[in-house]
Amino acid sequence: MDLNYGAEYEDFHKEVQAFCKEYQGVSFKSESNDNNMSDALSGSSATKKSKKEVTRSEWQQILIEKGYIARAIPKEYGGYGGETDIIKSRIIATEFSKAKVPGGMGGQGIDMLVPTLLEWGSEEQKQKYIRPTLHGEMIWCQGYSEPNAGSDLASLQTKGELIDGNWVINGQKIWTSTAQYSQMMFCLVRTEPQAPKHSGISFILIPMDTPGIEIRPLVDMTLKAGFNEVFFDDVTVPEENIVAKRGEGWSVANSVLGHERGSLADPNATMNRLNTLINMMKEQTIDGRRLIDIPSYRDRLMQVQGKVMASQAHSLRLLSSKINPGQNVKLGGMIQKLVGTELRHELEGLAIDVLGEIGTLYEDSPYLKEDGSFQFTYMYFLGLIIGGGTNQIQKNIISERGLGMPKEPKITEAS
Amino acid sequence: MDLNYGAEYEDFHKEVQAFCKEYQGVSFKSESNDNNMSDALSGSSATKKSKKEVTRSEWQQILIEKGYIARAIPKEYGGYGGETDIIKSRIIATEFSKAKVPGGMGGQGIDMLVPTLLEWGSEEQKQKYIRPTLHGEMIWCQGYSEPNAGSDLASLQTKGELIDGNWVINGQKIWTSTAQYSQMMFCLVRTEPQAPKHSGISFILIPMDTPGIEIRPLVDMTLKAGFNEVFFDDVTVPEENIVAKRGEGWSVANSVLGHERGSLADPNATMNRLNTLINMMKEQTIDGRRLIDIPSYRDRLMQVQGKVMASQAHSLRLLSSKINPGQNVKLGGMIQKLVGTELRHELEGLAIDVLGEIGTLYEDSPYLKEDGSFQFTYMYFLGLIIGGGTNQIQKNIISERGLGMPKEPKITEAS
Amino acid sequence: MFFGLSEEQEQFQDYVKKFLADNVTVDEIRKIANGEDEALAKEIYSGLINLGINALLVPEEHGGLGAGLLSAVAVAQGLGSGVGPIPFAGAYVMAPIAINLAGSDEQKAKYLPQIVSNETKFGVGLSEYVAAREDAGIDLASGKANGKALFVIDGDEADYFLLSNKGGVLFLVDPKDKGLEITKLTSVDKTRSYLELNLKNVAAEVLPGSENNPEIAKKVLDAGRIIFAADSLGASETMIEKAVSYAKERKQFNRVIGSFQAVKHMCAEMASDLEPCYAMLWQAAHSFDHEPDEARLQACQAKSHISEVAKMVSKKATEVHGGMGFTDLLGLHYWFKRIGLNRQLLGGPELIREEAAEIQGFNQ
Amino acid sequence: MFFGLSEEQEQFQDYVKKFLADNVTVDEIRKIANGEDEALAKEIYSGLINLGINALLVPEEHGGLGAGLLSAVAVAQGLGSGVGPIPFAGAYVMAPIAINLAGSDEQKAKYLPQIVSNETKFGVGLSEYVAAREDAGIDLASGKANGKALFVIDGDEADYFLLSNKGGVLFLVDPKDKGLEITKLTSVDKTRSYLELNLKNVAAEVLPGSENNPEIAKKVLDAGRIIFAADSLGASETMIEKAVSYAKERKQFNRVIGSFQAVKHMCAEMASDLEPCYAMLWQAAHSFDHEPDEARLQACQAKSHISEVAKMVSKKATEVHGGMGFTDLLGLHYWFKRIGLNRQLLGGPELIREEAAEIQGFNQ
Repeated sequence: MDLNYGAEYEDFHKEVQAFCKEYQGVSFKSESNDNNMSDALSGSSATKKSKKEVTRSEWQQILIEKGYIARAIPKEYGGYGGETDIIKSRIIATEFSKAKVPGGMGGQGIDMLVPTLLEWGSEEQKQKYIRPTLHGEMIWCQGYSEPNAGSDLASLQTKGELIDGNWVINGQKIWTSTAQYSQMMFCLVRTEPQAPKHSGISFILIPMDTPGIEIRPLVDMTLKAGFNEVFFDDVTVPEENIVAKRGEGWSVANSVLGHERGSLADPNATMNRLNTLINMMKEQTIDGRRLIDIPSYRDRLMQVQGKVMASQAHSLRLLSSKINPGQNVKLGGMIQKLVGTELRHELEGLAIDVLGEIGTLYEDSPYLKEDGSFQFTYMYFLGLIIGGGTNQIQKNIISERGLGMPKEPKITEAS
Repeated sequence: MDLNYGAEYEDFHKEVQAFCKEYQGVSFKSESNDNNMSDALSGSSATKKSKKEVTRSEWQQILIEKGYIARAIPKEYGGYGGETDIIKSRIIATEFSKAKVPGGMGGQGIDMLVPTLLEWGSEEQKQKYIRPTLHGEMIWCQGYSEPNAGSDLASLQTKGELIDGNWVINGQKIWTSTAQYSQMMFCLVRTEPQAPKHSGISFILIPMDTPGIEIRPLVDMTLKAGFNEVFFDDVTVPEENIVAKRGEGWSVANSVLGHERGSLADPNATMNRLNTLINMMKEQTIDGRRLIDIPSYRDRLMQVQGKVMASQAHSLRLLSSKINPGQNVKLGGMIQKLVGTELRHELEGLAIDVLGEIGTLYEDSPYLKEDGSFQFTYMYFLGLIIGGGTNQIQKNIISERGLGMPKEPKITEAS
Repeated sequence: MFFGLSEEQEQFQDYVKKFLADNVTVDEIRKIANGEDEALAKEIYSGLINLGINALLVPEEHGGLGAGLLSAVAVAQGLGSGVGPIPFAGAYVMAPIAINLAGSDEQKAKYLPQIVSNETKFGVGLSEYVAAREDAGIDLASGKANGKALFVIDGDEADYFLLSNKGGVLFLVDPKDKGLEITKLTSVDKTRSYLELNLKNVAAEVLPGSENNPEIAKKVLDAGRIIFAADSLGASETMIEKAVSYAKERKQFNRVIGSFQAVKHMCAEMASDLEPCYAMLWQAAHSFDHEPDEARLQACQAKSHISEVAKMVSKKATEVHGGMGFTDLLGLHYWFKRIGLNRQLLGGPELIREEAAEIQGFNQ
Repeated sequence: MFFGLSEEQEQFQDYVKKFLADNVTVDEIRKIANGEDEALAKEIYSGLINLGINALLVPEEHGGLGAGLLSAVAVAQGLGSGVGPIPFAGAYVMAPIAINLAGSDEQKAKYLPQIVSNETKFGVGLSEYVAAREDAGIDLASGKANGKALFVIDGDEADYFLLSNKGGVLFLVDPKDKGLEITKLTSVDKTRSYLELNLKNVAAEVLPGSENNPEIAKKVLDAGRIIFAADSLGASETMIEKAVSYAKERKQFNRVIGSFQAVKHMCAEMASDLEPCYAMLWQAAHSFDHEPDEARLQACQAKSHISEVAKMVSKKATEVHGGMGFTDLLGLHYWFKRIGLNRQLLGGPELIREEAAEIQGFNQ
């Protein structure tokens, strides 16, 4: 056991600390912030007003130049051109979080499309898409789920036909967040209707201003999480917008899906939320008694803290396994989505319970605590328990791939 | 809602009360009581020494004559010859329990075999077996489960062949309680190997002194619950020992199985155990502090109490549905085994937790509370969660028969 | 001996359920929750009032139906099962019970018939009597009330508010009093109203029977808790029904998802935990009506236990619905949120369990 | 940066596991638990001592291995995984730590080498320091100890007992002292010893460093708790492995039961809840060794959280085994009971969580 990053990282650590000191309190110019729940989800406290102002894209540029984001992405595609270094990533994340300096942009373009293109894209596609995506000039949304293809994603039916050198796409996607703000969608489309279901899918890039695309906001139980449905009516894009070969879409998509699942419940965000809860329990009262002084609340708090501490330690073990190739934590990676989303839902539910009637307040109500983020996050994480492979599907995966248990036997009839 | 039994039962109620007064403190002559855990299971307090002494069979005789047991069993078979009256049964149970007067004998002969014979037996079988069974002169054990036929009971393989007017039986049974003390076994035997699995089974009565029977005690995790394995090696019994027809054994057995499942977790027994726990939490201390004054223990106690109260009220509703034919509580009956066994296991586990290290004591240790019954019952009820149709099987039944959900699709291959 | 709802009670419940099924689909609930159609809201309200739910607990001598709490429970189950977007627990249960138990003869003669004719509606604020948050609470002195009442229920367009001080003295205030300031609170459950009252020297009309008898306020509280438990029970029942029927329809992997053991077991677990709650609830209401010594404990345990079961049901039923359960399309979340609010009203499970222990003398 | 057991630690654990796998099958455990074969018990004990587990925590200057608690955790996981029927937490962890931290130079020089040579074995009784049951507890005055110590561990054939008064003063007593009466207690877990001591004017040899420093006893307690957590973790790991492999073999309804989703999900739930416990445990031990400020909270949380997870695992794994899990044939219950005893030793989850809150200053 060695929790030090080693002497070779000391300089880097200092550099990052200096950077954070310089930019502490940085804030973004002229940007709407209508979804202040994203702070709650990521566990960070709401950003305070400050002296330094930059635009989002200036900030993105600064971070790329320092190699604090897009580190391992080649210079020719607009990245920093360094090597993947998980410890450096961790140092950056930790110091940024400590100093409350904002990180780089996220989103499905940067987190999912860029790694996908680096692995599967043609040289032209890399040249064309990666740089603007990294710099926040090209926002992407994801077109995977369909109303009838949820847990059974591979049964998706959105159809793509190659007609005169163009893909003509018809069908419907759901759970597409940021569709309204996106320039592009990466989309799974059934192009080989005769093939077995997993090998009939292609991965196609679609400009969102293509005629025939209709975006309808999909209201969800939080009333504010911002998903959409996207409808395609003879949407026509050039043949070269396919990534990899026809029918390889399932493999392309799966190469980065794992990453998404793990990131749904970051243990550090959970720890931050726990701390928010603890502070609130010290401040709020019932009949003049602090919430934290009520033993049954406190006992539940301690139970949740135990789970959060276990999760945090576990994430260190996973980090370690990435740096130390001999360390096998295969099962440990598989459980992250299941355990993390359930824990977060439990934590937010505890916060609601200790707040009592106050905990039921929402939207712009007076007496709202933490912007009503406990209710929002409680529901949002129920959504995450369901989304990204329901936790029932996760248990299948854990038992089959993690524990080597047999798959469900094939069935003779659909009932 | 009317919780009174009605005027017509007042006389009967008084009669029972008078009887209980007369026999309060009755105890049994010269009988070994090596399994004092049965009190803990049934939730009754250990019997104290007393003035009135009768033998078990005298007591049985008294109760039958009063119609307090074997009430609806015809006189010619040794019963009381009255009519089934659920309210009278309830009055008897309640008053006996209040006055701590012992009930009649139980066991698989009286509880399962007698009702089975009444429904399926030939006149000769009824004449021959019911009276001695009711009077405790003929003890029965049950031969259903086999090592390879647990949840899938119908796959049992103990073989019976009709040779020269005799059933020749070979195979093995497991979970046979009281096998050592029994004169007879009622047994499920595969007699029609060609038939589909549910229709190849017969219900056969086997004298336990037949040559070829070997009984081996089966030690379980409690070390004292008293199950056995029974082996058959060319065990030969007359052809007429079959109940109903060849191949009808599955139906015969199922007609009383439901009864057994419900009785595994009597809510009144659970309530008695809760009260035992509450008293103990008022008496026992940690650092001089009563256990019940420790808020996190108390909160768990209140949670369990809520469940116990719900169970008790529910059993009244079920009783009511038996008296009032219009009242449909089908689902309500199906859940009893699942809910009752889990609740009891939880309750006993709570008792262990509040006792801390004391709660881990067992057998004849000093400082044992309630004869170590919390540990015994905690484990025994884990056994009941598994036995009599595991709680996983129960959930299948509830979802399929109670909620009308589809069965598992048929499988093409055994994996 | 009969343990359960009587035929009349079941019928009453069926009327409520049928009315809601016929008139209050998810689309209507959504409109009302969003405040988009006040006319519709009023129509639904009148429709339910026409069934007589307001008159249930008013004694016959004052023109009411003279029914017991069990009948109100039957109705509340129905309202919960269809997320009935109307006042009930406060306006038509707690208020008439309070006035009947603690009102002077004049007050009874004045207010109870007005409840029956629905001329007068009562908002009810007993939260601070249970557990004061945000230092709220009301002082009562020389006929004047000062302070703050939070989480007042059924208060939209109320003609009076029924409030309590910390000692359980119940009193009425008039919304038109100049010293009374009303602020709307927004909860996750927008099917019911939720208010804050600020009182400065507001004239208080005390219900005299409550002045030296703290048992009255407790009794009113018991009734409210039992009704919220009933509402959550009804909502849970519907969520399970919806989950089961969705699971029988929805196909994934070439099978209806209801044929997967994981889904079946989730449904079986919900049903098994909910099933005993009916009897528990009815027994609590029956005790409220007929066995006062046992009513308080049963009310506490019913509220806390059913709240826990309902929370579990609200989660699992949503999970069975998959992504659809998370959307607003099916509107399942209205039930989810109804259960969420009921859970906290008049005390969350931990607080109520502590009261249950107190009632039994467990915490010295 | 490396988070986990080192190669040496894993190797050490593997030796322990292999030794137990080779020498301590369920039949052997049963014999030992039933007290039927003392020679066998001694053989196993010597075998494990020969691996050096006794010398782990003794500093090198006293002839030991000078390892940290994390190494002891590695061993304890191994012992738990094979229900190793030998003393460990008390005799070879808590005792050497106590002596090393609080002993005088003479005491260290005397006792620590004797631990390494296994000439001297320590039973340990700190239960009353944690939470006194049955009015037990020891008074210490003028070098004499009076009172009662319950649930003393590792005490069979002990050469000394390490005890504490309520103030955390640690001291040694000699079993041969006339004032000392030893009674055997029987727990469900018969793989380890469990004693009661009654002391009347027993000569007490105080470890002087503990006299004015209550932190020492706490530190010893932390170590014990971490070790019991490790034992339960190891036992849970084995129970899951056994459940998974049983489910892959056992057929019912023409399928291996491990192909039923209900069984698969039970296994997945066990594995998912247990998996993060490894890191939690190792971090607690690492903090014990290197980050004392964080160690107490982590020790408390590891003990209580892992106890809860292990309880769940012990139930579900038994259920997966069906009737066989309930029998003595497979002996699964030895693991079940091991987990059951560990849960209560040195404080059950509720008590320890309350301590965790205290450490953080949450309960004023």
